[in-house]
Amino acid sequence: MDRNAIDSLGGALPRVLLGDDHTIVAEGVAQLLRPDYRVLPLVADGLRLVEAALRDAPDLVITDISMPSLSGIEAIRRLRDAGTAVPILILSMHTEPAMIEEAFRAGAQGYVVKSMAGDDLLRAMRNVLRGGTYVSPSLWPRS
Amino acid sequence: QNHLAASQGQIRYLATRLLQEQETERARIARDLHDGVNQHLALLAIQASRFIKTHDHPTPSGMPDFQSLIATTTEEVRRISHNLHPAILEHTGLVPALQSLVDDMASAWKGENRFVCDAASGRPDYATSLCLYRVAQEGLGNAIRHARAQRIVLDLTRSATRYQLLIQDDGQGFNPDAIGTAPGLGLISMQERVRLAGGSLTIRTALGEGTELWIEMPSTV
Amino acid sequence: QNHLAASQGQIRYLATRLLQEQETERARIARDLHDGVNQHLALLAIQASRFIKTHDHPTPSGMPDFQSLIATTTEEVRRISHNLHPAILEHTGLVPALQSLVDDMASAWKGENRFVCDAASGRPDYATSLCLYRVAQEGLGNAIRHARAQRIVLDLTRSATRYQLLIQDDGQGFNPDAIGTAPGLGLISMQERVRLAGGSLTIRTALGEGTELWIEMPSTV
Ligand SMILES: Nc1ncnc2c1ncn2[C@@H]1O[C@H](COP(=O)(O)OP(=O)(O)OP(=O)(O)O)[C@@H](O)[C@H]1O
Ligand SMILES: Nc1ncnc2c1ncn2[C@@H]1O[C@H](COP(=O)(O)OP(=O)(O)OP(=O)(O)O)[C@@H](O)[C@H]1O
Ligand SMILES: [K+]
Ligand SMILES: [Mg+2]
Ligand SMILES: [Mg+2]
Ligand SMILES: [Mg+2]
Repeated sequence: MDRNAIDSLGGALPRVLLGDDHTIVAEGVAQLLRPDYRVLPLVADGLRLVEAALRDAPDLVITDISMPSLSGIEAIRRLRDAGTAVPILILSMHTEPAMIEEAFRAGAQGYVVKSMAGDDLLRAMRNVLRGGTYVSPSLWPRS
Repeated sequence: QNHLAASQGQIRYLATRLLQEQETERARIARDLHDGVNQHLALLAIQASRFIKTHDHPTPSGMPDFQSLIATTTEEVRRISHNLHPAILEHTGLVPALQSLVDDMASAWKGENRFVCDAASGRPDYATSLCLYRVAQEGLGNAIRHARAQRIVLDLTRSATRYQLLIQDDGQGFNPDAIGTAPGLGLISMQERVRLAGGSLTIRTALGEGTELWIEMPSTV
Repeated sequence: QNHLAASQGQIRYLATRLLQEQETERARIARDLHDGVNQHLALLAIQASRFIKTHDHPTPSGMPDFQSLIATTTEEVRRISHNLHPAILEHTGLVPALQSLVDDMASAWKGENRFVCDAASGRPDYATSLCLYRVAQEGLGNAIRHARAQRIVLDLTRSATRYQLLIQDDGQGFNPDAIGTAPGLGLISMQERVRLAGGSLTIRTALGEGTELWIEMPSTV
């Protein structure tokens, strides 16, 4: 498909900002999303993520936790302090309940495990874009 | 010609350096696993689901297995890396990390447990946090394995100048004079670790009287 | 109430236990990676190639990437696990393991090197092998990093009752009295390691005179 054609449809596609210091992973995620979303230029650290989110006003932010300069969780805090209401999804390798709680406390709307980054991520994105919240089912407390 | 014979000072130096090096090595391996191996696995998972998505047939045969195998492998790597180095400490700070230690313990232990920390306990620097986390790990482990306790308490408080961690059980206690004569490594390395981080460790125990470990660390902020 | 204050004996005990524990921990992680993670990855690779074979199209889009990613990941895991614990020692014994150390060194170093071992040097037990391997690792590393040598020699011989390892360089040497005052950990932990395994370490060096390390280990078989 013609790249420019996709971009010119941009107004119709939700604009997504992706932050991850592992660029090949981020690139893989971007490819997964591209048919349905307009993926903004990738950022690889927390400070850039904050800058880009404030500057480009995306419809959705997806961020890794472990990143240089500023963790994803810290970046969320700064965005919320700056008054940004954009929905934010964590896409991380970490699965500890305390980490998930911390992410939501900081102001995230969703939490997806990186190793489930396929359908799970797409479902999470639809949910939070509609104003909902999402946590990967494999992270639900067993009780 | 020199037969090396280390002085006591050198041996102490060796011990403290080994403790530091152990943590450095653990953190390095955990990082290699997290940033290397598990990111490759994540990419594999993403490609697998992209392949399924773009493919004519909704689920080509062989693919479902594939994804759960990737998840299992990732889980295995994560377990190894987390045991080596609790990344949770860096991202959430000491209090949630201790809470998750206590939660893990609760699932492996039948007795009652309690984790208390005053709301203002704040967020000690990373070295202090790691030290208190390792001490809590060993102290809780000892209480579970040796004390035959009914109840274990972990209590973190903060004053103007220091953090104080109490690990307390109501179990059988032990003779403190025996520390360092037993084959165990836990208590003496706990003590060196605390000393190295500029704190102090006090132990209060006697046969039949339960055990209390008091750890005080300077609060740098 | 007891302020723990470790005696010198306890500190020495801590140091030697930490050295042992370091190896135990490394071996455990390496085993978890090798037997757990890499076996899963092998299974993934098998499934991937089976899937490609049984599929209509010879290489469905996205799949070739897939297989090379699995290979990269496996290689990464193997590298981590090998650095932790030289499996080659267990499988081939000390002599080929030392040979491969020297080969690794040769590729990172410009000078001349020589590895000699008498044909009858046999196969020491695992603990002895690991000790000699670690000592050789540190000794060669020091010679490369500190000696400014032209030539480094590693020589393993065996008599009826013992193994003897010589690590020799023709570099600038150093003042042996300074050992343990420098921030380095290599020589003192080498020495404790050898002592722990029942052997002895002798160092012969002086400024401008090169360095020789002699390690003698009892031969148990
Ligand atoms: N909370 C406790 N209640 C009762 N006994 C204890 C307690 N903590 C320690 N001990 C006693 O002190 C000994 C030394 O403890 P230490 O942690 O040093 O070694 P260990 O737990 O036996 O071995 P390691 O920690 O090296 O796995 C224990 O073996 C046990 O007898
Ligand atoms: N073969 C050598 N030639 C010249 N100097 C040496 C040699 N081996 C050791 N030294 C000197 O002895 C010091 C102590 O060595 P040691 O291995 O204990 O520590 P290090 O190599 O400096 O640090 P580490 O081993 O902890 O990475 C070195 O810093 C170096 O000055
Ligand atoms: K992460
Ligand atoms: Mg990252
Ligand atoms: Mg113990
Ligand atoms: Mg050295």
